[in-house]
Amino acid sequence: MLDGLAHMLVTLGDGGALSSGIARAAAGADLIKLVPAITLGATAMCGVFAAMKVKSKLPAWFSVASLAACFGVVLAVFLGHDGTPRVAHAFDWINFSWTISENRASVTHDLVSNFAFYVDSLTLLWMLFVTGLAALIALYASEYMSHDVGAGYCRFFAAFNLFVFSMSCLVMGDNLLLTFLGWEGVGLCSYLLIGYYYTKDSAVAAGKKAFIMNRIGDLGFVLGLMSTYVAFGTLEYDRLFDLIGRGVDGAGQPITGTWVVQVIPFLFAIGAFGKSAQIFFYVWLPDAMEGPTPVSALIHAATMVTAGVFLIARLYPLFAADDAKLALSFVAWSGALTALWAATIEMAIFDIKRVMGYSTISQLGFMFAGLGLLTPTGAAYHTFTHAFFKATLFLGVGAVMHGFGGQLDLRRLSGVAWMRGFGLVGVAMLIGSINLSGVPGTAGFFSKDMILAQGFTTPGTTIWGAQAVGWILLVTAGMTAYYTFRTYFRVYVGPKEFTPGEDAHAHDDHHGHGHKEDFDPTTAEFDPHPPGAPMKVAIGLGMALTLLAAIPYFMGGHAARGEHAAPGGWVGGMVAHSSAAYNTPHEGFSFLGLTSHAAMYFISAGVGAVGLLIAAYLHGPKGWQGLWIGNRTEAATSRADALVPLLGRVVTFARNKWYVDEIYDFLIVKPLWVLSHVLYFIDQWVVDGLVNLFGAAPGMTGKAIRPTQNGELHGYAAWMAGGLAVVLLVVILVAT
Amino acid sequence: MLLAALILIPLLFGVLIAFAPDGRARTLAGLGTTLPLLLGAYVATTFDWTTGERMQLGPMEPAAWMKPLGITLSLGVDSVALLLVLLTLLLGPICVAASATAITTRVRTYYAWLLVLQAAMTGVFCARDLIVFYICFEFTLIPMFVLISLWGSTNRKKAAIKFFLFTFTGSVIALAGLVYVAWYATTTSGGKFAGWTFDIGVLESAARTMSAKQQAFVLLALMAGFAVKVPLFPVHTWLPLAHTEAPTAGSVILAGVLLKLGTYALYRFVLPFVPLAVVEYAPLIALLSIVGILYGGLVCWVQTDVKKLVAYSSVAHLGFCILGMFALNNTGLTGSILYMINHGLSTGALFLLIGMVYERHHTRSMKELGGLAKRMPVWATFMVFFVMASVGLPGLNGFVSEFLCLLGAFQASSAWGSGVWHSLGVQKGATPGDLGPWFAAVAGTGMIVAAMYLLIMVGRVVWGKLVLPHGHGADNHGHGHDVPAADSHATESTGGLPPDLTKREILTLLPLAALCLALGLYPKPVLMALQGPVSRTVSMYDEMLRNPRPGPAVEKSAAAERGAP
Amino acid sequence: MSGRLAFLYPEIALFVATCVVMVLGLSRTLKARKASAWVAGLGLVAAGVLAMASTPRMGQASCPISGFVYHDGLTPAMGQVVLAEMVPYVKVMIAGIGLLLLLTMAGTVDREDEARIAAGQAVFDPLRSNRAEFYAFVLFSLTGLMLTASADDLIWLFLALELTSLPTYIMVAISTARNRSREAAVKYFFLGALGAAIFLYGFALMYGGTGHTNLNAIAQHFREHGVSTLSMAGVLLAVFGLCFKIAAVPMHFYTPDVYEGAAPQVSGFLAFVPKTAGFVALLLIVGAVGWEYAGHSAGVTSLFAGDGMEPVKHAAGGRQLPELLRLTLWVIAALTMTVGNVLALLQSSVKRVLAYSSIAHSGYMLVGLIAGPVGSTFTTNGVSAILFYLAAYGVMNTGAFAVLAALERGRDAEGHVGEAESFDDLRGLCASRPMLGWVLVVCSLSLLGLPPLLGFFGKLPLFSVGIAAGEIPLVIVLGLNSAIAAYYYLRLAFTPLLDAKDEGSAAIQAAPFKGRAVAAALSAAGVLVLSLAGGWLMTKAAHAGAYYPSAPVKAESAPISDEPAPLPNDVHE
Amino acid sequence: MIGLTSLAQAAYPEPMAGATLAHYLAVSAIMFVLGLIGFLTRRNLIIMFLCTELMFQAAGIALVAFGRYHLNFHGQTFVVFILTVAAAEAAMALALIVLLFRRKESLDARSWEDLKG
Repeated sequence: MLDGLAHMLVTLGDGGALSSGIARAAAGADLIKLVPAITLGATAMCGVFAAMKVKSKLPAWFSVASLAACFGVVLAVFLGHDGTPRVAHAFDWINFSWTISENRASVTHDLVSNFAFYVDSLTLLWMLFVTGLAALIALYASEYMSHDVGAGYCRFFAAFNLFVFSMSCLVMGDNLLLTFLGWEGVGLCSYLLIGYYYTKDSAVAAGKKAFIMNRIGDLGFVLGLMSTYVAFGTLEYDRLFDLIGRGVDGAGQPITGTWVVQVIPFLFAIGAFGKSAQIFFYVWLPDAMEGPTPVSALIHAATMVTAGVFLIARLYPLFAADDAKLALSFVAWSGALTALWAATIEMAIFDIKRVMGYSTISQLGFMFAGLGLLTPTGAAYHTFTHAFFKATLFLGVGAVMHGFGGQLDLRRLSGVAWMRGFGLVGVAMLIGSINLSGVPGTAGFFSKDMILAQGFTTPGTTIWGAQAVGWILLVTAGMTAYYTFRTYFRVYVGPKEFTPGEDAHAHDDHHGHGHKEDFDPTTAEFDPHPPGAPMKVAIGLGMALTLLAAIPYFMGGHAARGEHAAPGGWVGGMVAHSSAAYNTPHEGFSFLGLTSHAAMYFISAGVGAVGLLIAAYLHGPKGWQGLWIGNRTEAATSRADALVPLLGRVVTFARNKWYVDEIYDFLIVKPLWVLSHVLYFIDQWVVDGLVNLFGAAPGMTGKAIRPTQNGELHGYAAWMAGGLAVVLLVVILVAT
Repeated sequence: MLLAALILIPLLFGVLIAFAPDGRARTLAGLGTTLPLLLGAYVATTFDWTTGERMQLGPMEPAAWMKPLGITLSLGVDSVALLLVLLTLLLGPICVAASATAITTRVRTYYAWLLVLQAAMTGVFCARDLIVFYICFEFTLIPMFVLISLWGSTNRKKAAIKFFLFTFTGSVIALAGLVYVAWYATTTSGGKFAGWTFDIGVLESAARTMSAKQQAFVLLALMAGFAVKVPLFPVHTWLPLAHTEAPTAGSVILAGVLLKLGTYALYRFVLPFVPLAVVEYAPLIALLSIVGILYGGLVCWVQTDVKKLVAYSSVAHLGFCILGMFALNNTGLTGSILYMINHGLSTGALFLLIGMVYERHHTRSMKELGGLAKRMPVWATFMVFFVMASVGLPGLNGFVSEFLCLLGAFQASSAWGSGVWHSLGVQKGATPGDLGPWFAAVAGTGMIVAAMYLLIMVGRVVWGKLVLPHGHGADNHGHGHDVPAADSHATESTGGLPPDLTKREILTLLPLAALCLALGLYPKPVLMALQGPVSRTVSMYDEMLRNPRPGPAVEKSAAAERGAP
Repeated sequence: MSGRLAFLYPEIALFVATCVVMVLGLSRTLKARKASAWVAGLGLVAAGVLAMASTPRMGQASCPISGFVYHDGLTPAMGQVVLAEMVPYVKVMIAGIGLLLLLTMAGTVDREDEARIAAGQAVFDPLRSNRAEFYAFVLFSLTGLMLTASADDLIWLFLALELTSLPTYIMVAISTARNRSREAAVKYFFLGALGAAIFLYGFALMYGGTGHTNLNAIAQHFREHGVSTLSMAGVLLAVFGLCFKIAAVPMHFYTPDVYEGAAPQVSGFLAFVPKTAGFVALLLIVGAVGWEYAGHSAGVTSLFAGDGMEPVKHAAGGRQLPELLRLTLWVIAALTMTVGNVLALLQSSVKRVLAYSSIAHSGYMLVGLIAGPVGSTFTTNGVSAILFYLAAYGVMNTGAFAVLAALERGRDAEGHVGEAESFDDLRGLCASRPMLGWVLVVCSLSLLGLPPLLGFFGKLPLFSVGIAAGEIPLVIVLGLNSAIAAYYYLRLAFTPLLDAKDEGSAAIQAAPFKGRAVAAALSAAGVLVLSLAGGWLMTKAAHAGAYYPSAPVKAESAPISDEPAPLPNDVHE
Repeated sequence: MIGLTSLAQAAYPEPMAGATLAHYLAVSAIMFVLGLIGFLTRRNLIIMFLCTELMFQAAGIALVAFGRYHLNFHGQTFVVFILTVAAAEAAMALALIVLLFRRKESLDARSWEDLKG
């Protein structure tokens, strides 16, 4: 255990030197311990930089280098990985055992959860895109956050690195408790990073809201974790999967049909929904857009929110062990409903960053639906592709926001792609949009299609109402296409027009000069500030990766090693060798002689195209940029405005996010607030009152007795005689 | 004899300070607390942690102090007591350092009483004799009374008297219970123990033979005394008052150690002495602690005074500790003892931080303070760190103990397949007991409530726009004016201290932060050390919980008139 | 005959000292007059030594001082045997604490005269000088107290009690020149006389019921014939009368006014001497009745069992007092504790607080009386618990009163010397007079019963004896009362320590008499020493509490028979 | 010549025959109660003191009666001592009353009531 610790300390300092080691033959799973070590080291270094009040961009470069090193390590381990899960032990954490003598035999019970890392292909799949994207976004953030270099800068990158550390613990944890450490760690980092602009009350409130909503989800996770311990006697994945594989619990009783397989998956599902902002827990994600865009890009689009998907994928054997698959049906349905729900909201709101937020929720809905419909491969692949294109979209939006002084309202921006320096952003946004809306040929198309097709192939008997889920997803796919291109046509193409955002000059009140009142946005002398080189590089890379993400679909996984090519290509292969492996049902309905998957290619493409055309018609600018059917001439208005009176109240409802926040506030927050006031009143007057009453009782009896002490000799004698009389009376009573 | 030295050194220095000139008081106090800390470290090395349950380091043949009363001056520690002693010794120098600038009037009396308090607390944990324990337990009241009533803030007199009377009444009733046990032990055992004895080991084995009804009465008496000290739900109202009125160091010691006297006394006296009654009333006490968790949490939410908020949070946190303890299984008990240590570290640090702000701005009301991160970044970092520790963020110490307590309560239930115990392979994770998943689930919501009120406090005080109280020294009155961002460098009068933390203040916080992280990331040595004493207690309970209660017909009613064993 | 006299050597020594003191008091030279105090002290020391050396003991015991081994044990003819061991312990205690009290008495009455004589304005007039008389009163009262301890006969007991209290009436009357002590004396004397009449009538009925006045004979009679209703009435009346002495509830009314009226040193004297006399007398009478009756566990019905006149019989293995006596004492004890503590909360005058606290402490000691000697060890013997508590209370209380005596304010309107009256006078005492301040803190915390100090070790045996006797509710009342007491003792202890001196009030100076401060210091030292090394005193108390219920009434050669000595010319028909 | 003891046993001459122990006790009890009531009702200090003396004598009568009943002299020895003590008290009482009278020019007990509370 000590050597593990020493090993981690050795690697702390030389993040850079390691890259030379990649070429070395993969050193097996132990290498993976470097990732948490490097990220923790980077966090510490950023702390040191903050203490030394470093004023340069050093923390940024240091973070980018260390994250790149991590990506390198993960790559090295991946290359050397032969598919069998292995455990790399760092040091013991909560690990103690005790013996209890049960009728003459002494049984040793233990609670073992160490800092150890469970490396299987699912982990590597996740770590690849987590560390990859983290390095990319760190590069982007180095410039994006450049205007508050100094304490804020170090604090940002410290939290950034801590986030990657927690994410790595979450993904690579070898036991549920370490996963939970990562779970709450990412919650903390999202709290710190959302609340980065801590002088803005809305940011602080958003951070608090995120942490508390996550904590509610975490309660589900903890209860699930504890039930697993009670049922299986262990928290470690390998012992857990071995027991589930044999279909028995800790004490050897069969678990099929018992509460073990019915209740525990539900609890974990609730935990997953809390973290991945699903049906009831999503209200914190839109507010999380208060944080700086790199944060939204990394945490609230690509990595943290996928933690829920990862958890269910990791514990898939447990979910699948239940014959009636109740939990999976629940997951499927909640995913679908969330997707639909978020999609409806996105169509109405104007803030392009929040649109991206809701679209993340919607795409996560797809992924959960995929898991629910027994295609972990589809879900994993969609997570993989979604991470890239959503990150690219966010980076693009970030560049726009950065350039136009925080302006995010799509009614005030138009033709951004044609402005000087924003060309790359325009192209990136186009590629991101076609991926998001599932235009055929793009990675997004293939991954979404796997899930949609599965909706129609998984028999309704195993997953309750699989077809209905499929239809809901199909409709949502259409709406996704519409809202994606609604923003694209309104903002990036069309006549060049812009009005800078309100914090145009102040950028941030760190500079402490220039009150907001004396700047009026209408003065035209403001010129948009195009993204600098690091942002351009990051966006370019993101764009490239999005395009490349389609290739793994065709790579055929580990066919090279002789297994039959699992469906879903490379990702399928990865999933097949991990705990999330599941033989997804293949034969579905056949449509016009094509298998369900092939048929779905055409159907989803069609739906996507319809959505695109409607968006073009309603929001597209005049001429070729609006595919010749749009007629928008200026940023503020478009044909869609004409639809508003037709739909009437629905639009206002959607625009206000169906008042879900207000409902929560009214149903939960207000009553709790009143209850605590009542409790405080009770505490002060009733509980404390009683105590003071007991305290005052002697005083009161004293005041009652005091008059007997009035100083008169005869009074005293009377009392004495009275006492005497009582005694004599009693004696006489006894005598007769 | 090492333990006796640990107690006597602070006492001697305390007396020395009382006569030393004012100027040297602080240095002597520093010496008087760091010396025992070093000695404590040495004691920790010589202590044999593997057999933690055996009483060690006491004098070989305990000297009879008052033979006719049967009081022997026997000291001894098992690993539980030693850990708590180390916590006390650690907080000693920190408090002395923390009150360097805070205390300016009657400095000598302050440090003298502080050291006497230190000695008394160490005495409590080292005592192996009932009366020596009781003497030290009571003697902690006087110094605390003096600290609160002399250096408190507004209505300190009332708070001090309420603190003293509340605890004193409780402990007198507890004394009656303890003497009853001593009487029962000597008279009913046919004088097996040569006349009266108050030795804990002897009484422990004798007390168990009491009938269920006797044990119920003794439990009631002991709970009356010790539940007041731990603030268990209905008898907690003295804590917020005492905390808001106590000086910083007083609050740190009050939260850090004095509350642990109650929980330690529960562990040392209630669990071993009256097992039948504990088994019978464990669900009730667990219920009280859960009410404490939620009630304390929600009440924290509406507080405007930061110190009162943290005080109520201590009520909530120690609810977890008691829940874990009365789960009567190994995880729960280990978690609850670890909780005592962790709570001492994290809440003690929180009070230090609040004290530092109070020294600078002389206000504790959240209306008048805000956005301090801008002026005090170092302070803000520490604040967020310790808030996260007390919220129970994994990776920090709070989580380890909170999780173990919850898990202990969760698994301690016969609901996990009743009747499954008899087969050899008992459900791996479950243990017999009367709590269960619902207890843990409701207590779990306490984790959410904890996150809520602590983050709201941090949100107002640390983050947000900079708000400072109006004039300097005006105690929590009126509103704080919103310091325009421009003049944040204005030399606001901060009680002669630099806006952010001085080196001394950082030095007081660093050891606590380091310990929080270390215990969070690597609690294994402490956990293994606790296994000795914990499994000794738990094996007794496990034996009792495991055999089916007489009267199989109705489980609960049978428990009511459980016959004498 | 020499056997009986052995009991009286201490009293004789004290009496001789008293006479010498009175004679010295009349001498013209100041030095001789001053010497009277020293002679009084010497007398007390001699009495103490003699008590320890010469008092006959039940078993073979060697005198701790001379190592002289006593001849064969005590016989009923020589003295009371029920609680024989108590006698030497009580006398030594009286001598010890009497010395402390004597120290505080310096300059109580003759301050103005001596001042005027010293200033030459007046010539010494033997008729008017009362310094020696005051000491004489003190010594007479202490002699009476010692006589009460060695009483073995109702008559002896009555005389001793009267001898103890009569001088105290006078001491109260002349203690200060102000009207208040006159008023105190009125109340004390008249109510005292009423109390005396009551317990005398009780003695009469006891004699009526048993036919004997000798305590051993009465005990023997009760053992053989049980306690008839008449004797029970007598015992109850006696107990009621003695309640006046120990200031128990129905008879406590005089205490606050008398303690406030009299000078602090005299109040200190009143707080110890009559209380000890009362408790010793109670022990003797209740000891005669014995603790071997059917336990109250037999339910209250035994209270009204039988056809009234049928005497309450001893029960084999019984451990309680007769039910009626136990209940009366129970009610008195509970009421005394509660009333004492509850009224003390409201007082603003320090002396009245200490008065009520002395009432409360009597209540605590009554718990020991009710429980009685359940076992033989210190922790299970009520009698030894009382004896130890008396010693502890004596030391603590004398300390507190000595501090008050050592302080005084400037001369008030009529030129009389003002005393330290209210709590405001005590503010900041630890700062102005550190020694006196700390003595008050130590003594009041000890009176409170805070653990490390002596008071706690006094209360602990009361707790254990109460529990051993099964009086759990009474022990709970005892516990709650010591918690209520905590409030005013805290005020008493921490006003001098914590509160700052407010400039408004008149300056408090130390009284010119060094003896009072010495007494305060000695008692504080006593409290600290006893709380650290009280073990030996506890062992002594344990022995002193030895209870010999069925001591064999040996048929002695010259029995004090109960029929009259034959008259010389008695002719039997 | 009738021996003293025979007086104790033999029947009294006719007029005294009816007086048994109960009668004497009744007289003594009545005197005791009278003294008590007198003490409570009368305001004059001297009268109050006389009432206590009355109660002392009541005890004396009871003692003598019991002595006669138990045929031993303890009762009477007790009475002798009671008388001496009563005398001592009387002397002291009068001295005290003189002292009080000189202060307050009145013998009314109600004039001494300023110590209270």
